[in-house]
Amino acid sequence: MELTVKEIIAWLEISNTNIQENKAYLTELDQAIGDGDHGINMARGFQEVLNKVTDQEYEAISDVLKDTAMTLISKVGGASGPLLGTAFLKMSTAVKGQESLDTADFAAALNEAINGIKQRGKATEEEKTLLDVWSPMADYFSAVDQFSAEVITETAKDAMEKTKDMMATKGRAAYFKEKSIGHLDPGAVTSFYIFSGLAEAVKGGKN
Amino acid sequence: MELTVKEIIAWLEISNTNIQENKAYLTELDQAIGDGDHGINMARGFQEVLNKVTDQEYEAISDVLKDTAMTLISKVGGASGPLLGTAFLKMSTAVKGQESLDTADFAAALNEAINGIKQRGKATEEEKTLLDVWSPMADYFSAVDQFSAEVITETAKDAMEKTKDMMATKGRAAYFKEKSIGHLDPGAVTSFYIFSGLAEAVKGGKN
Amino acid sequence: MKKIINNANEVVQEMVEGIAAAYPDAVKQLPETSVIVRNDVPVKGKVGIVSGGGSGHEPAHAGYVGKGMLDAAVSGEVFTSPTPDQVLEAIKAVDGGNGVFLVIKNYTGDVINFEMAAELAEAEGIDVEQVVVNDDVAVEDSSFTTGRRGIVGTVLIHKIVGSMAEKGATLKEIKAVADKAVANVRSIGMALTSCIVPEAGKPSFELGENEMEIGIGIHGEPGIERESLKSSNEIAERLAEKVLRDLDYSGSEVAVMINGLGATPEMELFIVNKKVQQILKDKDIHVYRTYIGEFMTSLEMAGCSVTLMKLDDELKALLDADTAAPAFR
Amino acid sequence: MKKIINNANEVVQEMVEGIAAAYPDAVKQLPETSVIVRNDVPVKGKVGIVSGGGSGHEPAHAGYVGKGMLDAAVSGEVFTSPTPDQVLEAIKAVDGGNGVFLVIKNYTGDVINFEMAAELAEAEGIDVEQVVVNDDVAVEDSSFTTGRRGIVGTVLIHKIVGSMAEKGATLKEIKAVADKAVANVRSIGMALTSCIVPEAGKPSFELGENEMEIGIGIHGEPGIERESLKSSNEIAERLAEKVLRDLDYSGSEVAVMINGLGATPEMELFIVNKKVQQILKDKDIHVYRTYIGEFMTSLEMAGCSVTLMKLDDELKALLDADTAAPAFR
Ligand SMILES: Nc1ncnc2c1ncn2[C@@H]1O[C@H](COP(=O)(O)OP(=O)(O)O)[C@@H](O)[C@H]1O
Ligand SMILES: Nc1ncnc2c1ncn2[C@@H]1O[C@H](COP(=O)(O)OP(=O)(O)O)[C@@H](O)[C@H]1O
Ligand SMILES: [Mg+2]
Ligand SMILES: [Mg+2]
Ligand SMILES: [Mg+2]
Ligand SMILES: [Mg+2]
Repeated sequence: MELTVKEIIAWLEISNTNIQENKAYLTELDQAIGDGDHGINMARGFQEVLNKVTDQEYEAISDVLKDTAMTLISKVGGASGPLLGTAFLKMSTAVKGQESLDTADFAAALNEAINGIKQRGKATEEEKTLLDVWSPMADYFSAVDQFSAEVITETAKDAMEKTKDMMATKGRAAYFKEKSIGHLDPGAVTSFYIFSGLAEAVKGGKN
Repeated sequence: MELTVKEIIAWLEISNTNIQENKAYLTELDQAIGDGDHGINMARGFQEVLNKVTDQEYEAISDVLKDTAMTLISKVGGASGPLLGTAFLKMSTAVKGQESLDTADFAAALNEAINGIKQRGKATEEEKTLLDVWSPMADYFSAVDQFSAEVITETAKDAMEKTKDMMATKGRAAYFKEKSIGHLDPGAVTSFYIFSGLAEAVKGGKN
Repeated sequence: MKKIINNANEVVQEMVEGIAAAYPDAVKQLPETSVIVRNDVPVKGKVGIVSGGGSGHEPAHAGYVGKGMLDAAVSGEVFTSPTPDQVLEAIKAVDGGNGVFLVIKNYTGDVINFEMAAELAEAEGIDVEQVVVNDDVAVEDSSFTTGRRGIVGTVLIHKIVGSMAEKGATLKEIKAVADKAVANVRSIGMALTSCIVPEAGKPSFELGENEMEIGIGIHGEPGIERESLKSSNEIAERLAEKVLRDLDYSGSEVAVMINGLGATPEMELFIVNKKVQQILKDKDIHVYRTYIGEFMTSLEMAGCSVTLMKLDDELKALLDADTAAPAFR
Repeated sequence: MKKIINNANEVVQEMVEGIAAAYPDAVKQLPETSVIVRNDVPVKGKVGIVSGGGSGHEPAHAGYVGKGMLDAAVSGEVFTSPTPDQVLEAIKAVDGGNGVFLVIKNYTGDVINFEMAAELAEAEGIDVEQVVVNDDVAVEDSSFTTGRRGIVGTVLIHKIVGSMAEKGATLKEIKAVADKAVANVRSIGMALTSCIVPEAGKPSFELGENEMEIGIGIHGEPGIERESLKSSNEIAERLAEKVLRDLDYSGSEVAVMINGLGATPEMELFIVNKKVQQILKDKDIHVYRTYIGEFMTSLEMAGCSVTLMKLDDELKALLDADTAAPAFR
């Protein structure tokens, strides 16, 4: 299969559901090594994304991704809003003109997203941020030629869990220094919900 | 017996001991129907009185009472400081030139004290204030011709306890209106410690 | 009790020294007293303005010492009126030959101690006049009671009499404008939590996790009703209603003050303000000026108060006049 | 959670409306935004000054909007940087033709969102310059980390760049003075209790009844050490020492700011001040001016911070210049 507008919209819907369901959990994670607003931020942002993308018909994947990006950028704030927004914006540009995406297309888009995140956030891998989920996911999609729901979820989960043992050096968690070790990165957990949302969408879990 | 400088000083000493020992209790009483500073105020004031009157030799009762008054007026503040200070000041004036006091002399002095309190505080009896101990004590000393430690204590205690059922209409407790009923008046309790201190002094409890 | 203090029984003395150390160009401490005065007192020819009361209400009163406001503030122990000798020192220090005006909050202790000081000052040949502020509508006013309490509205009185004195008004003129201002100001407060008197070491009263108290005093004296916590809009309505019921403000211009009692974030004061302004608008009461912040606190109590003062042209001009008092804004 | 609010997720919007309603003669809200601007923006020819950040730090930042200080303040959600489109609206509203200067606190989110806004503004032909304030010495500064946080020292930067802009300085001149001021300001905070983000509904962290934390951030980010509660003098020493160790203040003139984080009574700030002034005196550091009060809070957190800024004649004059900003005193 390839990802079409339908799967992309389902992806966003399921991601939103995941995030709403885990809003309090995400906030708790951010209370431990941040300022306790991540769940609130993400729930607000993805709800707005959902309102936006389910409000109209889309022809192009790139348009869905662009609306997602602009909504995240203009409704969230904090570090995560503009960073995830930038990720979706870069993906939107990368897939311009494409009607469907295979794993290679998707990997290419993710790589653009990652570059965007790095440029904006001046972080790199292993700094205990959402990058530590996005980066392994890009690698994974580059290496496969099938969208496999189970492996996607597993890969994202592995990546998310690895953030637990990292020491944060970027973002608010960096102020916790050594004490950040032993806690999951909130943005990485959100990113896991996003990619496990993709896995569900690939299975046709929604629609 | 009659009260001489020796008994008056013992009176102040024992009153101070009583008040220091019950500082927290007096503050609690004032937390219930006031602003929670009465024990602190009285402990500060009587400690200063003690420092003052044990620091020197006195010839005249009136001088001891005057120093007590001036110390209470200048070290306490609040409502109780100037009112008790005024009481001692009026007593000082009333006993000027006297080397010893019998019950009638003491009653006369107390009556002056009460007038002073009433004038300053614009309160009268039955308004749930320290007056409701001072007034019955004046009546009592007018009616007897002996200083009897037990009856003094008993009379003061009775008077103090009667304030429990009164409704406050003056002082900070007045803001509690009906809710002030059922609580002892802090200033009345302090006054009880003062008169029970007198009883001890009469017994020769100190010195 | 969690407080940033050294000794519970030295907080006032240390605070007064800390105030003097903060604003050496504007104020000074009278040696061996708890009195903060303007650096340039006595100001020759100007009526001196003295206020004060128990501590724990900062920035009241010492924060309002400065050109255009108070000449002296006398700090008593926490929640305890200052003693007459301290007030007398303040009066003597600020008398520039034309007398001294006292602004007193209506509490038995404050009234007694200030009046004793006034008598002593008069005995020394200083003319003294006074006003007793009683803006708290939570308390019934009757001749059998001690009457309404003086709370945060007092700060507006400080401003008004301070401006008036700065303009060179006489004691009598100041007394007249003070009486008018006091007659036109009403306040009411509410609390979410108690405060802790440092020396007492524990909360003055208890409020349940879902309770609030309307009409609370600034020393933790009780309010009118203890009830379940309401929304900001409902609280604003309740407070405004009590104030508006006590004095006829219809058609008039007012100053509004939304005061934080200590621990309440300013954010919440602005949310209360939003509703209060709406209520006044609906009632055709024109807001001339709004003051928001902590003006008269009750240590770390969470809660707020709402004050309205009816204004005429004279009062407006006096409120607007410049002042150098560090805490007035 | 006890708060005087209506809906936890509408606090910022209601607060912004409440601010606009409080000071209609001085500021206004840009319609459909969380931006508070001076009433008279854009001021032709003057560089516009924009700051902002997450809400919950009131009176920062909207309280500093006024002649001589900020032209606009952008309020994000509680503790959440505002979005680029809101910042862009602010920039566009205040540009008087000579460009706009941004004062940003050093947090990833603030920097990213303000920079995105700056790019968008530049794309629309508006010159934008910025300074990133990083005064918090609790955080180590290294090229591998996000660097020191920006906290209450930011308010002094607002004052300085605001005065500079009011005098008619160019964007480049403002940038130069801002860089100098930021290089000369250091702060550190400490907390006794946590704050509660309204939407989270529970304390951001827990501190034991006998614990305090030195070096805490204004969003409850952790400090350097969590330890048993010390006396005010010891706390003042610790805070002053950390600041003094980070920059050589010896022989220089400084501005001192003792800032309350929300719930701490002003009384305690003055007690801290007493000791801080003594320490500076002992080290021959001359205090030019002292600011005491709540300048940048963390909702209802109990605690305080100490800030020192080294001054030269230019900075002194800029700090002293008049401002109409309602919260600066
Ligand atoms: N420089 C950065 N690069 C990439 N991701 C970052 C960076 N800084 C923070 N993040 C991510 O943002 C998350 C926090 O988001 P959020 O709590 O919404 O914003 P804020 O930190 O501003 O409160 C972190 O868990 C981390 O994954
Ligand atoms: N008008 C008054 N006349 C007589 N006694 C009064 C009056 N007002 C208050 N008191 C007494 O003062 C006591 C309170 O004293 P205290 O707590 O030290 O002062 P404050 O009320 O100023 O805090 C009351 O319990 C009462 O006995
Ligand atoms: Mg966060
Ligand atoms: Mg009391
Ligand atoms: Mg008292
Ligand atoms: Mg945040």
